[in-house]
Amino acid sequence: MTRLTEWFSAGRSSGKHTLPFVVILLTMTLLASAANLFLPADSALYVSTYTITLLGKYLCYAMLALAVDIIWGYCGILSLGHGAFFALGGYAMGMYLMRQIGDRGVYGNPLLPDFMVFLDWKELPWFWLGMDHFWFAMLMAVVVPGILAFVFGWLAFRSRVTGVYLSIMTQALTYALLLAFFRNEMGFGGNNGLTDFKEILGFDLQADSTRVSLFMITALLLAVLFVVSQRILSSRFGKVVLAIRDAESRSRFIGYRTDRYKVWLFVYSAVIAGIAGALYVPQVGIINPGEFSPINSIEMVIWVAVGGRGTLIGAIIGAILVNYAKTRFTAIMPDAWLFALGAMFVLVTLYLPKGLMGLYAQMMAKRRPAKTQESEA
Amino acid sequence: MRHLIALCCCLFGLLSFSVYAAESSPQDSLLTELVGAKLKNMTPILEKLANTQGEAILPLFRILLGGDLYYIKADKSLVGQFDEQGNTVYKDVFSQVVVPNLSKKDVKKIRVNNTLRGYLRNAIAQIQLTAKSPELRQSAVRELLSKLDKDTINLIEALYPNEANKKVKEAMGLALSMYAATSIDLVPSNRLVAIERLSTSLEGDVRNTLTKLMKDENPAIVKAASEALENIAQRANRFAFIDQLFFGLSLGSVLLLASIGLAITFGVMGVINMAHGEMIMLGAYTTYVVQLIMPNYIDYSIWVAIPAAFLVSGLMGVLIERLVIRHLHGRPLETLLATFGISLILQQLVRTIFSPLNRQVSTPSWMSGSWEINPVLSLTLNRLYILAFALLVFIALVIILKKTSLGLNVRAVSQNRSMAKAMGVKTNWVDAMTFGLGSGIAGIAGVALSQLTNVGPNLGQAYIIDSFMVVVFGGVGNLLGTLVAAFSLGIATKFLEPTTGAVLAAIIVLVFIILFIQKRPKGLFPQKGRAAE
Amino acid sequence: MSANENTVESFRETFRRDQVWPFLTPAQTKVNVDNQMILYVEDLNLSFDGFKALNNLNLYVNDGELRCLIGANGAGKTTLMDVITGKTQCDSGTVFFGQTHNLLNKDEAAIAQLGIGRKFQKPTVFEEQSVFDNLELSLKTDKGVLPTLFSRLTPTQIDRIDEVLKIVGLAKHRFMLAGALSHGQKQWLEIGMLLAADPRLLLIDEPVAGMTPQETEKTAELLTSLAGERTVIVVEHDMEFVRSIARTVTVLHQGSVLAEGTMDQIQSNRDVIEVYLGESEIAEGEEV
Amino acid sequence: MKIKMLTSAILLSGATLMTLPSWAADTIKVGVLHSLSGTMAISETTLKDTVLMMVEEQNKKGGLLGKQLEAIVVDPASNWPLFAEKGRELLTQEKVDVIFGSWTSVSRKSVLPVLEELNGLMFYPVQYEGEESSKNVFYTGAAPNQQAIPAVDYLMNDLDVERFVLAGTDYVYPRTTNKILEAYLKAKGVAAKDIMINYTPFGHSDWQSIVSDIKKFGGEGKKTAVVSTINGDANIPFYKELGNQGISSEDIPVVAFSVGEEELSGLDTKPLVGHLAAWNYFQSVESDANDEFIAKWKAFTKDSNRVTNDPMEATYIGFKMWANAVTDAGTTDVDAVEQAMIGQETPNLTGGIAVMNKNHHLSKPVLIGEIQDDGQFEVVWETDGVVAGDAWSDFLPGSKDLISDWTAPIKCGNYNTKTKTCSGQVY
Repeated sequence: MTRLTEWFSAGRSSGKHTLPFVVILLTMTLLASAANLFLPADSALYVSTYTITLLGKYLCYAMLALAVDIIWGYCGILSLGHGAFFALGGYAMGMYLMRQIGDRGVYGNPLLPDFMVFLDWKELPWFWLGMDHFWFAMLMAVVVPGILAFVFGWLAFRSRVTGVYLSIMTQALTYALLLAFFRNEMGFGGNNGLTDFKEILGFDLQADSTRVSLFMITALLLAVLFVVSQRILSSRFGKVVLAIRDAESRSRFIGYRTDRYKVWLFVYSAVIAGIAGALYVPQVGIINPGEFSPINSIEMVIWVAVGGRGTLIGAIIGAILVNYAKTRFTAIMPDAWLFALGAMFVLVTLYLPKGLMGLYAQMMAKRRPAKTQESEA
Repeated sequence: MRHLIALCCCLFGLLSFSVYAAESSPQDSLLTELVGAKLKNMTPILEKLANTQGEAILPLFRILLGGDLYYIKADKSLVGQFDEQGNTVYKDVFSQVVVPNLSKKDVKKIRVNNTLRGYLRNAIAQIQLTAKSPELRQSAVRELLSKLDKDTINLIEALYPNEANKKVKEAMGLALSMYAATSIDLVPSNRLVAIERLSTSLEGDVRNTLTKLMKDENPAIVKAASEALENIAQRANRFAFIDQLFFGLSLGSVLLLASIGLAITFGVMGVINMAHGEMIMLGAYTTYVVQLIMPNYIDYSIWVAIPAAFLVSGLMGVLIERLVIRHLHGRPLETLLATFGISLILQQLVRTIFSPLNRQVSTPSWMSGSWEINPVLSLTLNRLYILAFALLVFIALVIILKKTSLGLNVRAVSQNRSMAKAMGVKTNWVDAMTFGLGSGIAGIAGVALSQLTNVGPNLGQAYIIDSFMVVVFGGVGNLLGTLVAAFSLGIATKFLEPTTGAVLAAIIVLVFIILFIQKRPKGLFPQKGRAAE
Repeated sequence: MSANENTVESFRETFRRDQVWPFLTPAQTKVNVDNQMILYVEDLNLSFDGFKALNNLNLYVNDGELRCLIGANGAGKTTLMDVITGKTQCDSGTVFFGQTHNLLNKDEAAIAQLGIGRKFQKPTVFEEQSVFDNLELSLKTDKGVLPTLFSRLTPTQIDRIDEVLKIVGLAKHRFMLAGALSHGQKQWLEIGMLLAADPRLLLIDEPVAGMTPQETEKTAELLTSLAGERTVIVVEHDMEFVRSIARTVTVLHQGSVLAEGTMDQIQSNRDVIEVYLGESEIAEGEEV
Repeated sequence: MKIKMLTSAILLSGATLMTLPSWAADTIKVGVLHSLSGTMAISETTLKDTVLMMVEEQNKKGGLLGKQLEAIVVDPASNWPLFAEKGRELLTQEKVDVIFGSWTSVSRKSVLPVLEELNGLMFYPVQYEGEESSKNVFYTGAAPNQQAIPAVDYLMNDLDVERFVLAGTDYVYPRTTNKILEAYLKAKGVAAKDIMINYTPFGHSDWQSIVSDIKKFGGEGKKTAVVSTINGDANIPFYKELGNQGISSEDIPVVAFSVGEEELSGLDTKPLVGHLAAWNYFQSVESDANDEFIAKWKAFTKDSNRVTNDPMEATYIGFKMWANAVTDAGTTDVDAVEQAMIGQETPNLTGGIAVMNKNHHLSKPVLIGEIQDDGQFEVVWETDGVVAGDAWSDFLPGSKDLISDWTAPIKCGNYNTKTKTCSGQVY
């Protein structure tokens, strides 16, 4: 047990919260799932499937925030295009789910998805091949964002595009992809994207049990990725990454090829975003080019900023809080939401540069000296 | 034949008509018929009117063509609606005398549709063949080119020898040649001469005539026609190239306007202003408000809107700088996020104040239409003006930065802040002014863009990514780079578009820039030296 | 038949079990100093927008030497260091480290891994990390991505860090965030980071700027003790300091070497007096 | 540590609380699923108000089945996945009896699986590309054969148009409509070289090259028309460019399927005058029902300049029919109402009778109007009677053999008349 705690909390100061956080996250997940599956619908503690799906969506966003934080909070690379990796992962999953429909589409065509029949396509484009195998689609969900991140990162980091330039380039990247996926000729369903999914691995997507399972898998994967990321970032690799963030040229002068570190971290982050996207799609039931829109990518950054960048827990909490607020706000005052979101951007950057976690750390720091004084007295 | 009669009337009875029209009794019955008629039955009535009235009916036709013909409900008499200094007035169609005390409720519109408009234009053209102004005569001949019948040709033939104006005569000659070339009963040699003459014209109707001749039975005619077509196509292609170049320059000027303010705030100050697009939007809305305040002087509104937009956006810029950006100095990524928040707030603000609907910004009359150089090449005036305007703004900005003390201070601060501060430059003041200047110029860009696109809350969003691309591509901190980048991207897009389509062209240009920046991270014209690090 | 054999042969050659592929062999890090010379800088030229920062510069440094570089602002001292460490590309010329390593075709990381350490004018340490972590990162280890990911501190490495901590006098502050150190302590930490990397050649840019006289003295002591085993090149404006440590001094002027020799020789050199020592206010200004 | 636990706990319990079902069961709940923010808010807010007006009016008449109606409005914020989420919220949390909602095809496609899973009922009031018929959706807007095909007929027969430019925004509605039109035109003997197809992205504003191409295409001697499925924002720059390049509505008329009174209101209509639009309703149509509707609308919005448009009429018809069907069925139960809906007849606003067919589509008249300078339309042509909406186009190879019939014994949205099978939906 001590070894376990040790493993979780290796090294860094934020590490000591890892185990409790994971325990809370998984417990909550289990409780919510059980409340949905085993309690009667009229029980006061019943958690509706709607809520489960909503929570599942939040957790996907949390995973995405984790990805953004790894690259921004720890390495100082502000990516305004993480939505692209998320969406690509989502499309891979969407393509698999689309193939699962088989001949149950409206045209009953066993070979082609509906939108292709609709646009009079004769055969499946090459990039759809293999997508009817779950393992292959999932491989693509991580490989495609990974490769894109690798190529982009390799080009950008090697030629030392940094700071705001890089941010703008990532934004251009996701914008270019947005335009591309809008095109119907691309073979991804154009503006409508992919939808009307029926089942995943043979399980009915509309069944409560499937939804709960997806939710639980999301929570579990989030926990795993969280712990693994925490480990990676507290290894010497993580120290190098921090060193790059704070003084990149210094790191180079002591012999680290910083571009390689950045590329691999970028790829890792993109892969996490891809996984988040792949989990997102079966839960919300649609993937379309809107996910590539630059605004979405910027919104992700604000989740991390609100929660506190440079702390993985902060990113997760930020994503969940902001999205919960969004759900509530847009229901009560749809017009006020954009004001609130805008103000959040300004206020957090001005007054809370370290986010809620920074605030929490400050509060703890204040309380501690007070305590020690008390004990001395 | 009836047209001929009508025109003979015009020719020989010009003087008598004014008297005749003033008396205005015989056509009254026809005019009353017009009031009650259904759209389908109106053409014959108009034909009768044209035949009996000749040129005297022109005012009525013109008003009807413009959709401004009304009748007074009480007595069914016809009036035209005119706009005099913002007031709607109704005048008698023929005498141009204002009919007093009429309001919108007392009159009802006489509707027209496309069929009628087509007829009217043709009829007006026929009548106008004898108009006093040579321009009118020329446009009348050109209008008639597409519908040459025996009557028209006879008329033109009759007018041709006495025509004094060279251009009109040329156009008439063209009409006659077109007719000659297609007349099968003519001797082939005459037809060949006619075709020869046609080959020098770029008129679309000429091309269509020649294309029809390709099916002629006489092989010599077919050969001549195909040669003429070839000739025309070659010349037309040259002009098409110029046309495309102009499209590119025009797009480039829009990009230049949108990005030039950013070139200052981003390039000189190093501030990433994601709310830049909203500064453009504010400028566009200022134009809207200015037009709202002075609805009767739309033609002059632009001149008021330009300084107003500069002030509004500039002040907003100063405000943003003082309240937010100042506190984030040296933290470009944070500035990016904060200004993005500001852009959301500004968008929503505009949505709350002006509604999410697009607003109407009218185009001043001097900016509408196009400058027709020849039948295949015409440059639209609004884009021409905007191109000139963009260059003007650019030059003004260069002068401000190079020649004024503000410019000197700005350059000093951008090169070495602490040194400038030590030298007594009020860096705070310079920052605010620079940001205000950049924002103000974005506001001016908004005035220009309001003439081209929708004025709505999302206006700025549409340009922000493009403007960043232009500035980064041109090289940050280099105004000339921005100019070159804007025009080269504009032209590249427009030359790609015909083969790839608009979307793919945009994607190709974006990907090109992304790759280019990897190769040359500092853009086309990088700043060199240690200061740039 | 013979073609086949050839193929098989070349296949065997490619997959010989007693050798690894060339690209897998560790980079040649041995520095050939048979001629007693560790750094050869020849005919170096570099201009920024027409300004000649380096102008046919030639410089040779012996192995184990302690060399001081002096010169007015814009003389090219820092630029020279930038070229040697790979930060700046030069227009023409050659820079060799030992007899075999051409530094001009290597990037900063490769040059650092060869054993060239650099300290900047402005102390740059990893402010958000502890003093100990700063030194750990600088250790002479395999700095590839994967080895770093799975690396663990060995007892020898910890000992080495402790040793360096003692040398630079930061043993008490080992778990303090580097950002919380004083200016002088940061200078020391940076020197410590150089030591931890165990380099052959140290390039040190203005090590005593902002230090108290005692600290300056201590630094002088350290630098002289380092020479011999390692080669040290120091850029400094503080003439007293230079005098206290230097054996050989090179004077740069307008991007090329103006004079070279002992401090006394330099001080009596007429050219130098004319362009440098004559202008007394020069030493005051700090390069930007 | 404690604080964090607390926040997490609050968070999750908060999430649980917000979904507490509402108890009040003595009203009939009408869900409104239209975007109130984001890009589609411009169009959709009007429809939300229309539903609210209808609900208010119905309540004044005493409600339905002795109960009052209660409108539940949510905002899917022009975000397509949110349509599914909010749809689920309406059906499971609010337990609404019917939903009026969606504008874009993608939003309908997004919410559709939720409707089918939870057996909800939705009325979709916008013209669309067809190729769909769900048991849970009633389509009160026009199918392609109720808008596009009559418009092209008009161009060919009345204006003698021989060449066609099919210009559209690149998304599914224009794609499908143009596919159908292309097949239809070819069937009518129009040569492939006389059809030019062009797609542009959403919000396209630089129309120079395309308009110049259209000008060239139209200047080759044959009467040319543009059939525009250009969406929303891109329209004004398009018409402006047409005007500036000297193309008038007599030379090359443009007939649009997405430009209505709402889009024209408050705009400089000068460059648009004379161009055409095809709809099933125009505000300018003179009928008593329409006058009454317009008056009510202006009173409800307290704005005498507010205009009405085709999707509003579709919402109006849909609501009336639903109210009648509920009364006929005596319950709001979805299956009962669905069956009662079929065959419902209700007066439309243009003086005719709208009929709900077996395929969940309406029979409607088709009108073609010319844009006037006051932003209204002058009807220049209309079909003799009503045209029945066709869910599956006869001009697409994939759907030629498909029909939709929700009455026994077929009870299928996509029934293949050749293989006699029902693909896709199985109930």
